[in-house]
Amino acid sequence: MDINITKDDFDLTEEIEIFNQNSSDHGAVSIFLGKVRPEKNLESMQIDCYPEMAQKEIKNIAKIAYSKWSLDNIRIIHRYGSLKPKDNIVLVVTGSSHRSDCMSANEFIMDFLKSSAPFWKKEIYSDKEVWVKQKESDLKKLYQYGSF
Amino acid sequence: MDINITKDDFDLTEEIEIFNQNSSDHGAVSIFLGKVRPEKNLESMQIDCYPEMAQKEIKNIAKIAYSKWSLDNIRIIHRYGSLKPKDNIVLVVTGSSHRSDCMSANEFIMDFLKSSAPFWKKEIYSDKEVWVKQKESDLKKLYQYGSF
Amino acid sequence: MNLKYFAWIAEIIDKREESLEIPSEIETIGQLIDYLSSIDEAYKKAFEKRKNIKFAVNQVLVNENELISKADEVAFFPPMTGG
Amino acid sequence: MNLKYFAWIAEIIDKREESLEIPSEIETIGQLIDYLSSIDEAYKKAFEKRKNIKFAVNQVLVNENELISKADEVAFFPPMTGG
Repeated sequence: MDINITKDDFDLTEEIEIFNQNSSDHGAVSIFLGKVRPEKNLESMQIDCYPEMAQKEIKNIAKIAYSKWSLDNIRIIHRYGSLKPKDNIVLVVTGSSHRSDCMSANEFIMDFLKSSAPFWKKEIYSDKEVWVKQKESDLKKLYQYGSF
Repeated sequence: MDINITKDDFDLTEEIEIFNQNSSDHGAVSIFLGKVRPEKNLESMQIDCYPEMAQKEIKNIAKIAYSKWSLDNIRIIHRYGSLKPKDNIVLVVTGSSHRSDCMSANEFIMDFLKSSAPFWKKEIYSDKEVWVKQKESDLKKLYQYGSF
Repeated sequence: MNLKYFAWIAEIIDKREESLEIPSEIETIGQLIDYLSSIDEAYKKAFEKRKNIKFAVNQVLVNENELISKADEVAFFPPMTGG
Repeated sequence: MNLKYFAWIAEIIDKREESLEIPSEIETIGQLIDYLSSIDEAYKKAFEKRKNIKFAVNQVLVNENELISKADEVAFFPPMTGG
Protein backbone atom coordinates (compact mmCIF):
# COMPACT_ATOMS: atom_id res chain seq x y z
CA MET A 1 0.00 0.00 0.00
CA ASP A 2 1.39 3.41 -1.01
CA ILE A 3 -0.29 6.66 -0.04
CA ASN A 4 1.13 9.97 -1.13
CA ILE A 5 -0.32 13.34 -0.11
CA THR A 6 1.68 15.89 -2.05
CA LYS A 7 1.82 19.26 -3.75
CA ASP A 8 3.89 17.76 -6.57
CA ASP A 9 2.57 16.57 -9.89
CA PHE A 10 2.87 12.91 -10.75
CA ASP A 11 3.53 10.99 -13.93
CA LEU A 12 1.06 8.21 -14.70
CA THR A 13 3.66 5.87 -16.23
CA GLU A 14 6.12 6.23 -13.39
CA GLU A 15 3.37 5.62 -10.89
CA ILE A 16 2.20 2.48 -12.67
CA GLU A 17 5.78 1.25 -12.82
CA ILE A 18 6.21 1.78 -9.08
CA PHE A 19 2.86 0.09 -8.57
CA ASN A 20 3.93 -2.95 -10.58
CA GLN A 21 7.29 -3.18 -8.83
CA ASN A 22 5.59 -3.21 -5.45
CA SER A 23 2.90 -5.70 -6.44
CA SER A 24 2.72 -9.41 -6.52
CA ASP A 25 1.59 -10.77 -9.88
CA HIS A 26 -1.89 -9.59 -10.74
CA GLY A 27 -3.93 -9.99 -13.89
CA ALA A 28 -6.05 -6.87 -13.58
CA VAL A 29 -5.28 -3.23 -12.87
CA SER A 30 -7.86 -0.50 -12.45
CA ILE A 31 -6.76 3.12 -12.58
CA PHE A 32 -8.70 6.27 -11.87
CA LEU A 33 -7.25 9.65 -12.71
CA GLY A 34 -9.05 12.79 -11.56
CA LYS A 35 -8.05 16.12 -13.07
CA VAL A 36 -9.08 19.76 -12.72
CA ARG A 37 -12.03 19.98 -15.10
CA PRO A 38 -11.62 23.03 -17.36
CA GLU A 39 -14.61 25.33 -16.95
CA LYS A 40 -15.35 28.73 -18.38
CA ASN A 41 -13.26 31.44 -16.67
CA LEU A 42 -11.75 28.94 -14.25
CA GLU A 43 -8.21 30.10 -13.58
CA SER A 44 -7.14 27.72 -10.87
CA MET A 45 -8.24 25.24 -8.24
CA GLN A 46 -6.87 25.76 -4.74
CA ILE A 47 -6.93 22.60 -2.70
CA ASP A 48 -6.61 22.99 1.04
CA CYS A 49 -5.51 19.91 2.95
CA TYR A 50 -4.90 18.57 6.45
CA PRO A 51 -2.02 16.29 5.44
CA GLU A 52 -1.53 14.34 8.68
CA MET A 53 -5.21 13.49 8.86
CA ALA A 54 -5.43 12.79 5.12
CA GLN A 55 -2.66 10.23 5.44
CA LYS A 56 -4.46 8.49 8.31
CA GLU A 57 -7.90 8.65 6.74
CA ILE A 58 -6.81 7.38 3.32
CA LYS A 59 -4.82 4.59 4.92
CA ASN A 60 -7.97 3.63 6.75
CA ILE A 61 -10.02 3.65 3.52
CA ALA A 62 -7.39 1.48 1.84
CA LYS A 63 -7.42 -0.99 4.73
CA ILE A 64 -11.19 -1.33 4.46
CA ALA A 65 -10.82 -1.91 0.71
CA TYR A 66 -8.30 -4.67 1.40
CA SER A 67 -10.74 -6.31 3.80
CA LYS A 68 -13.67 -6.12 1.38
CA TRP A 69 -11.97 -7.30 -1.82
CA SER A 70 -9.13 -9.57 -2.81
CA LEU A 71 -6.45 -7.04 -3.78
CA ASP A 72 -2.76 -7.31 -4.55
CA ASN A 73 -1.88 -3.67 -4.14
CA ILE A 74 -3.28 -0.15 -3.77
CA ARG A 75 -1.58 3.11 -4.70
CA ILE A 76 -3.21 6.45 -3.94
CA ILE A 77 -1.90 9.94 -4.71
CA HIS A 78 -3.82 13.08 -3.82
CA ARG A 79 -2.44 16.52 -4.57
CA TYR A 80 -3.14 19.81 -2.82
CA GLY A 81 -2.09 23.40 -3.34
CA SER A 82 -2.75 25.54 -6.40
CA LEU A 83 -3.65 23.60 -9.54
CA LYS A 84 -4.47 24.69 -13.08
CA PRO A 85 -7.23 23.34 -15.33
CA LYS A 86 -6.30 19.86 -16.67
CA ASP A 87 -3.76 19.34 -13.86
CA ASN A 88 -3.80 15.98 -12.13
CA ILE A 89 -5.54 15.91 -8.73
CA VAL A 90 -5.93 12.32 -7.72
CA LEU A 91 -4.72 8.89 -8.79
CA VAL A 92 -6.05 5.59 -7.48
CA VAL A 93 -4.50 2.34 -8.73
CA THR A 94 -5.79 -1.04 -7.61
CA GLY A 95 -4.53 -4.45 -8.68
CA SER A 96 -6.13 -7.85 -8.30
CA SER A 97 -6.31 -11.27 -9.89
CA HIS A 98 -9.81 -10.71 -11.22
CA ARG A 99 -11.17 -7.51 -12.67
CA SER A 100 -14.24 -7.10 -10.51
CA ASP A 101 -12.16 -6.80 -7.32
CA CYS A 102 -9.90 -4.01 -8.54
CA MET A 103 -12.75 -2.15 -10.27
CA SER A 104 -15.07 -2.25 -7.25
CA ALA A 105 -12.27 -1.34 -4.86
CA ASN A 106 -11.20 1.57 -7.06
CA GLU A 107 -14.71 3.02 -7.08
CA PHE A 108 -15.06 2.46 -3.33
CA ILE A 109 -11.81 4.30 -2.63
CA MET A 110 -12.82 7.23 -4.85
CA ASP A 111 -16.26 7.41 -3.24
CA PHE A 112 -14.68 7.68 0.20
CA LEU A 113 -11.88 10.04 -0.85
CA LYS A 114 -14.52 12.44 -2.14
CA SER A 115 -16.38 12.75 1.14
CA SER A 116 -14.18 11.61 3.97
CA ALA A 117 -10.61 12.62 3.18
CA PRO A 118 -9.73 16.10 4.51
CA PHE A 119 -9.38 18.10 1.29
CA TRP A 120 -11.29 21.23 0.39
CA LYS A 121 -11.49 22.66 -3.10
CA LYS A 122 -11.79 26.32 -3.98
CA GLU A 123 -12.43 27.35 -7.56
CA ILE A 124 -10.75 30.59 -8.59
CA TYR A 125 -12.58 32.18 -11.51
CA SER A 126 -11.58 35.40 -13.23
CA ASP A 127 -14.44 37.16 -11.44
CA LYS A 128 -15.08 35.18 -8.26
CA GLU A 129 -13.84 32.55 -5.82
CA VAL A 130 -16.05 29.66 -4.77
CA TRP A 131 -15.53 26.98 -2.14
CA VAL A 132 -16.86 23.76 -3.62
CA LYS A 133 -19.80 22.37 -1.65
CA GLN A 134 -20.08 18.73 -0.69
CA LYS A 135 -22.57 17.02 -2.99
CA GLU A 136 -25.58 15.16 -1.66
CA SER A 137 -25.06 12.63 -4.48
CA ASP A 138 -21.53 11.92 -3.26
CA LEU A 139 -22.78 11.25 0.25
CA LYS A 140 -25.50 8.96 -1.05
CA LYS A 141 -22.89 6.84 -2.83
CA LEU A 142 -21.42 5.95 0.57
CA TYR A 143 -24.70 4.47 1.84
CA GLN A 144 -24.48 1.57 -0.61
CA TYR A 145 -21.48 0.22 1.28
CA GLY A 146 -23.32 -0.03 4.62
CA SER A 147 -21.23 0.20 7.76
CA PHE A 148 -18.00 -1.61 8.53
CA MET B 1 -13.72 6.47 -30.29
CA ASP B 2 -10.64 4.38 -31.04
CA ILE B 3 -10.76 0.61 -31.31
CA ASN B 4 -7.65 -1.38 -31.99
CA ILE B 5 -7.59 -5.15 -32.48
CA THR B 6 -3.94 -6.04 -32.76
CA LYS B 7 -1.18 -8.57 -32.20
CA ASP B 8 1.16 -5.80 -31.11
CA ASP B 9 1.89 -4.79 -27.55
CA PHE B 10 0.89 -1.31 -26.40
CA ASP B 11 2.40 1.22 -24.05
CA LEU B 12 0.07 2.58 -21.39
CA THR B 13 1.53 6.10 -21.43
CA GLU B 14 1.43 6.44 -25.19
CA GLU B 15 -2.14 5.21 -25.25
CA ILE B 16 -3.21 7.69 -22.57
CA GLU B 17 -1.48 10.48 -24.50
CA ILE B 18 -3.32 9.55 -27.68
CA PHE B 19 -6.51 9.31 -25.66
CA ASN B 20 -6.03 12.80 -24.24
CA GLN B 21 -5.16 14.28 -27.63
CA ASN B 22 -8.36 12.90 -29.10
CA SER B 23 -10.58 13.94 -26.20
CA SER B 24 -12.41 17.08 -25.35
CA ASP B 25 -11.62 18.30 -21.86
CA HIS B 26 -12.64 15.81 -19.24
CA GLY B 27 -12.09 15.77 -15.52
CA ALA B 28 -12.13 12.03 -14.99
CA VAL B 29 -10.38 9.14 -16.69
CA SER B 30 -10.94 5.50 -15.88
CA ILE B 31 -8.48 2.91 -17.14
CA PHE B 32 -8.65 -0.85 -17.02
CA LEU B 33 -5.63 -2.93 -17.93
CA GLY B 34 -5.97 -6.70 -18.22
CA LYS B 35 -2.84 -8.83 -18.36
CA VAL B 36 -1.99 -12.51 -18.65
CA ARG B 37 -2.18 -13.67 -15.05
CA PRO B 38 0.92 -15.67 -14.15
CA GLU B 39 -0.09 -19.14 -13.01
CA LYS B 40 1.94 -22.18 -12.10
CA ASN B 41 3.42 -23.86 -15.22
CA LEU B 42 1.65 -21.42 -17.54
CA GLU B 43 3.98 -20.88 -20.51
CA SER B 44 1.79 -18.79 -22.77
CA MET B 45 -1.71 -17.67 -23.59
CA GLN B 46 -2.83 -18.12 -27.21
CA ILE B 47 -5.66 -15.78 -28.10
CA ASP B 48 -7.64 -16.64 -31.21
CA CYS B 49 -9.61 -13.80 -32.74
CA TYR B 50 -12.08 -13.01 -35.52
CA PRO B 51 -10.76 -9.50 -36.16
CA GLU B 52 -13.43 -8.17 -38.55
CA MET B 53 -16.21 -9.21 -36.20
CA ALA B 54 -14.29 -8.04 -33.12
CA GLN B 55 -14.00 -4.58 -34.64
CA LYS B 56 -17.76 -4.45 -35.32
CA GLU B 57 -18.80 -5.94 -31.99
CA ILE B 58 -16.55 -3.70 -29.88
CA LYS B 59 -17.67 -0.64 -31.82
CA ASN B 60 -21.22 -1.64 -31.02
CA ILE B 61 -20.42 -2.04 -27.31
CA ALA B 62 -18.76 1.38 -27.29
CA LYS B 63 -21.78 2.95 -28.99
CA ILE B 64 -24.08 1.52 -26.35
CA ALA B 65 -21.76 2.88 -23.64
CA TYR B 66 -21.95 6.34 -25.25
CA SER B 67 -25.74 6.15 -25.22
CA LYS B 68 -25.93 5.04 -21.56
CA TRP B 69 -23.41 7.45 -20.02
CA SER B 70 -22.09 10.93 -20.65
CA LEU B 71 -18.65 10.18 -22.08
CA ASP B 72 -16.01 12.30 -23.80
CA ASN B 73 -14.02 9.50 -25.32
CA ILE B 74 -13.45 5.75 -25.36
CA ARG B 75 -10.29 3.90 -26.32
CA ILE B 76 -10.19 0.13 -26.50
CA ILE B 77 -7.26 -2.11 -27.40
CA HIS B 78 -7.52 -5.90 -27.43
CA ARG B 79 -4.58 -8.09 -28.38
CA TYR B 80 -4.56 -11.55 -29.87
CA GLY B 81 -1.89 -14.06 -30.82
CA SER B 82 0.64 -15.66 -28.50
CA LEU B 83 1.16 -13.85 -25.19
CA LYS B 84 3.38 -14.53 -22.21
CA PRO B 85 2.47 -14.28 -18.53
CA LYS B 86 2.28 -10.59 -17.44
CA ASP B 87 1.82 -9.44 -21.07
CA ASN B 88 -0.90 -6.87 -21.73
CA ILE B 89 -4.14 -8.26 -23.18
CA VAL B 90 -6.72 -5.53 -23.02
CA LEU B 91 -6.91 -1.80 -22.34
CA VAL B 92 -10.11 0.18 -21.88
CA VAL B 93 -9.89 3.93 -21.31
CA THR B 94 -12.99 6.03 -20.72
CA GLY B 95 -13.15 9.77 -20.09
CA SER B 96 -15.98 11.88 -18.74
CA SER B 97 -16.69 15.04 -16.79
CA HIS B 98 -17.75 13.14 -13.69
CA ARG B 99 -16.15 10.00 -12.33
CA SER B 100 -19.23 7.81 -12.09
CA ASP B 101 -19.80 7.94 -15.88
CA CYS B 102 -16.33 6.83 -16.89
CA MET B 103 -16.13 4.21 -14.11
CA SER B 104 -19.49 2.63 -14.91
CA ALA B 105 -18.86 2.72 -18.66
CA ASN B 106 -15.44 1.13 -18.22
CA GLU B 107 -16.90 -1.76 -16.24
CA PHE B 108 -19.75 -2.15 -18.74
CA ILE B 109 -17.32 -2.33 -21.66
CA MET B 110 -15.17 -4.92 -19.90
CA ASP B 111 -18.22 -7.00 -18.97
CA PHE B 112 -19.28 -7.13 -22.60
CA LEU B 113 -15.80 -7.64 -24.02
CA LYS B 114 -15.47 -10.74 -21.83
CA SER B 115 -18.54 -12.48 -23.18
CA SER B 116 -19.51 -10.96 -26.49
CA ALA B 117 -16.34 -10.00 -28.35
CA PRO B 118 -14.99 -12.83 -30.55
CA PHE B 119 -11.81 -13.79 -28.73
CA TRP B 120 -10.93 -17.23 -27.43
CA LYS B 121 -8.17 -17.92 -24.94
CA LYS B 122 -6.09 -21.06 -24.78
CA GLU B 123 -3.74 -21.60 -21.86
CA ILE B 124 -0.53 -23.41 -22.74
CA TYR B 125 0.95 -25.12 -19.68
CA SER B 126 4.17 -27.09 -19.60
CA ASP B 127 2.12 -30.30 -19.47
CA LYS B 128 -1.24 -29.47 -21.12
CA GLU B 129 -3.25 -27.05 -23.25
CA VAL B 130 -6.63 -25.79 -22.11
CA TRP B 131 -9.24 -23.73 -23.95
CA VAL B 132 -10.65 -21.30 -21.37
CA LYS B 133 -14.36 -21.86 -20.74
CA GLN B 134 -16.85 -19.02 -20.62
CA LYS B 135 -17.72 -18.31 -16.99
CA GLU B 136 -21.30 -18.39 -15.75
CA SER B 137 -20.39 -15.46 -13.48
CA ASP B 138 -19.30 -13.37 -16.48
CA LEU B 139 -22.61 -14.04 -18.22
CA LYS B 140 -24.54 -13.11 -15.09
CA LYS B 141 -22.83 -9.71 -15.01
CA LEU B 142 -24.48 -8.87 -18.31
CA TYR B 143 -27.99 -9.40 -16.95
CA GLN B 144 -27.70 -6.35 -14.69
CA TYR B 145 -27.68 -4.11 -17.74
CA GLY B 146 -31.02 -5.40 -19.07
CA SER B 147 -31.62 -5.17 -22.80
CA PHE B 148 -30.91 -2.26 -25.12
CA MET C 1 -19.92 -19.89 -49.38
CA ASN C 2 -17.05 -18.62 -47.28
CA LEU C 3 -16.73 -20.50 -43.98
CA LYS C 4 -14.58 -19.62 -40.98
CA TYR C 5 -13.76 -21.64 -37.89
CA PHE C 6 -12.23 -20.52 -34.62
CA ALA C 7 -10.69 -21.88 -31.42
CA TRP C 8 -11.17 -25.61 -30.79
CA ILE C 9 -13.61 -25.87 -33.70
CA ALA C 10 -10.81 -24.83 -36.08
CA GLU C 11 -8.53 -27.38 -34.38
CA ILE C 12 -10.98 -30.26 -34.84
CA ILE C 13 -11.81 -29.36 -38.44
CA ASP C 14 -8.13 -28.57 -38.98
CA LYS C 15 -8.97 -25.52 -41.07
CA ARG C 16 -9.47 -21.88 -40.20
CA GLU C 17 -11.22 -20.94 -43.41
CA GLU C 18 -12.56 -22.51 -46.60
CA SER C 19 -14.74 -21.76 -49.59
CA LEU C 20 -17.39 -24.44 -50.20
CA GLU C 21 -20.10 -25.05 -52.77
CA ILE C 22 -23.23 -25.59 -50.71
CA PRO C 23 -26.31 -27.32 -52.19
CA SER C 24 -29.00 -24.76 -52.93
CA GLU C 25 -31.53 -26.47 -50.64
CA ILE C 26 -29.45 -25.46 -47.59
CA GLU C 27 -31.18 -22.30 -46.41
CA THR C 28 -30.34 -21.88 -42.71
CA ILE C 29 -27.30 -22.23 -40.47
CA GLY C 30 -28.90 -25.22 -38.79
CA GLN C 31 -29.23 -26.96 -42.14
CA LEU C 32 -25.65 -26.02 -43.02
CA ILE C 33 -24.37 -27.66 -39.84
CA ASP C 34 -26.38 -30.82 -40.60
CA TYR C 35 -25.02 -30.87 -44.15
CA LEU C 36 -21.39 -30.39 -43.13
CA SER C 37 -21.73 -33.03 -40.41
CA SER C 38 -23.01 -35.47 -43.06
CA ILE C 39 -20.07 -35.06 -45.43
CA ASP C 40 -17.14 -35.44 -43.06
CA GLU C 41 -16.39 -36.90 -39.63
CA ALA C 42 -14.36 -33.87 -38.58
CA TYR C 43 -17.33 -31.50 -39.00
CA LYS C 44 -19.53 -34.04 -37.26
CA LYS C 45 -17.18 -34.12 -34.28
CA ALA C 46 -16.79 -30.34 -34.20
CA PHE C 47 -20.52 -29.68 -34.32
CA GLU C 48 -21.49 -32.55 -32.00
CA LYS C 49 -22.46 -30.38 -29.07
CA ARG C 50 -24.58 -27.77 -30.80
CA LYS C 51 -25.21 -25.83 -27.60
CA ASN C 52 -21.50 -25.06 -27.33
CA ILE C 53 -21.36 -23.48 -30.77
CA LYS C 54 -22.11 -19.95 -31.81
CA PHE C 55 -22.39 -18.64 -35.36
CA ALA C 56 -22.06 -15.33 -37.11
CA VAL C 57 -23.22 -14.38 -40.58
CA ASN C 58 -21.19 -11.56 -42.06
CA GLN C 59 -19.68 -10.89 -38.62
CA VAL C 60 -23.00 -10.60 -36.84
CA LEU C 61 -24.05 -13.11 -34.18
CA VAL C 62 -27.20 -15.00 -35.26
CA ASN C 63 -29.18 -18.10 -34.30
CA GLU C 64 -29.58 -21.46 -36.10
CA ASN C 65 -32.61 -20.29 -38.07
CA GLU C 66 -30.74 -17.45 -39.78
CA LEU C 67 -31.09 -17.61 -43.55
CA ILE C 68 -27.84 -17.79 -45.46
CA SER C 69 -26.84 -17.35 -49.09
CA LYS C 70 -23.81 -18.03 -51.30
CA ALA C 71 -22.26 -14.60 -50.80
CA ASP C 72 -22.26 -14.83 -47.02
CA GLU C 73 -19.33 -15.28 -44.69
CA VAL C 74 -20.43 -17.79 -42.08
CA ALA C 75 -18.34 -18.27 -38.94
CA PHE C 76 -18.46 -21.00 -36.29
CA PHE C 77 -16.94 -20.63 -32.84
CA PRO C 78 -17.30 -21.51 -29.14
CA PRO C 79 -18.66 -19.04 -26.55
CA MET C 80 -16.31 -16.07 -26.33
CA THR C 81 -13.68 -15.76 -23.61
CA GLY C 82 -11.94 -12.47 -24.30
CA GLY C 83 -10.99 -9.56 -22.08
CA MET D 1 -4.29 23.35 23.05
CA ASN D 2 -3.23 23.24 19.45
CA LEU D 3 -6.03 24.41 17.12
CA LYS D 4 -6.15 24.08 13.33
CA TYR D 5 -8.55 25.63 10.84
CA PHE D 6 -9.12 24.77 7.20
CA ALA D 7 -10.83 26.08 4.06
CA TRP D 8 -13.31 28.94 4.60
CA ILE D 9 -13.10 28.55 8.36
CA ALA D 10 -9.40 29.44 8.19
CA GLU D 11 -10.28 32.39 5.96
CA ILE D 12 -12.86 33.80 8.37
CA ILE D 13 -10.68 33.30 11.46
CA ASP D 14 -7.70 34.47 9.39
CA LYS D 15 -5.46 31.81 10.92
CA ARG D 16 -4.57 28.30 9.93
CA GLU D 17 -3.20 27.29 13.28
CA GLU D 18 -2.75 28.58 16.80
CA SER D 19 -1.87 27.48 20.29
CA LEU D 20 -4.39 28.65 22.91
CA GLU D 21 -4.72 28.38 26.69
CA ILE D 22 -8.21 26.98 27.20
CA PRO D 23 -10.00 27.28 30.60
CA SER D 24 -9.98 23.93 32.37
CA GLU D 25 -13.79 23.77 32.58
CA ILE D 26 -13.94 23.33 28.77
CA GLU D 27 -14.25 19.57 28.38
CA THR D 28 -15.84 18.93 24.99
CA ILE D 29 -15.53 20.23 21.42
CA GLY D 30 -19.01 21.73 21.71
CA GLN D 31 -17.95 23.69 24.76
CA LEU D 32 -14.74 24.75 23.02
CA ILE D 33 -16.73 26.15 20.09
CA ASP D 34 -19.00 28.06 22.51
CA TYR D 35 -15.97 29.41 24.36
CA LEU D 36 -14.13 30.53 21.19
CA SER D 37 -17.32 32.14 19.84
CA SER D 38 -17.61 34.13 23.08
CA ILE D 39 -14.10 35.61 22.98
CA ASP D 40 -13.95 36.87 19.39
CA GLU D 41 -16.36 37.86 16.58
CA ALA D 42 -14.31 35.99 13.95
CA TYR D 43 -14.75 32.64 15.72
CA LYS D 44 -18.42 33.46 16.27
CA LYS D 45 -18.88 34.06 12.56
CA ALA D 46 -16.90 30.99 11.55
CA PHE D 47 -18.80 28.70 13.89
CA GLU D 48 -22.22 30.28 13.28
CA LYS D 49 -23.61 27.37 11.25
CA ARG D 50 -22.59 24.44 13.41
CA LYS D 51 -24.06 21.90 11.06
CA ASN D 52 -21.57 22.96 8.39
CA ILE D 53 -18.59 22.30 10.59
CA LYS D 54 -16.72 19.10 11.23
CA PHE D 55 -14.02 18.50 13.84
CA ALA D 56 -11.16 16.15 14.36
CA VAL D 57 -9.22 15.44 17.53
CA ASN D 58 -5.70 14.21 16.84
CA GLN D 59 -6.61 13.71 13.17
CA VAL D 60 -9.65 11.58 13.87
CA LEU D 61 -13.15 12.74 13.01
CA VAL D 62 -15.30 13.09 16.15
CA ASN D 63 -18.61 14.62 17.23
CA GLU D 64 -19.33 17.65 19.44
CA ASN D 65 -19.38 15.60 22.62
CA GLU D 66 -15.80 14.37 22.21
CA LEU D 67 -13.74 15.04 25.30
CA ILE D 68 -10.61 17.11 24.74
CA SER D 69 -7.52 17.86 26.76
CA LYS D 70 -4.58 20.27 26.64
CA ALA D 71 -2.32 17.97 24.67
CA ASP D 72 -4.80 17.48 21.86
CA GLU D 73 -4.69 18.82 18.33
CA VAL D 74 -8.20 19.98 17.51
CA ALA D 75 -9.12 20.80 13.92
CA PHE D 76 -12.15 22.59 12.48
CA PHE D 77 -13.21 22.32 8.85
CA PRO D 78 -16.17 22.23 6.47
CA PRO D 79 -17.44 18.97 4.92
CA MET D 80 -14.73 17.47 2.74
CA THR D 81 -14.67 17.95 -1.02
CA GLY D 82 -11.59 16.08 -2.20
CA GLY D 83 -11.03 13.61 -4.98
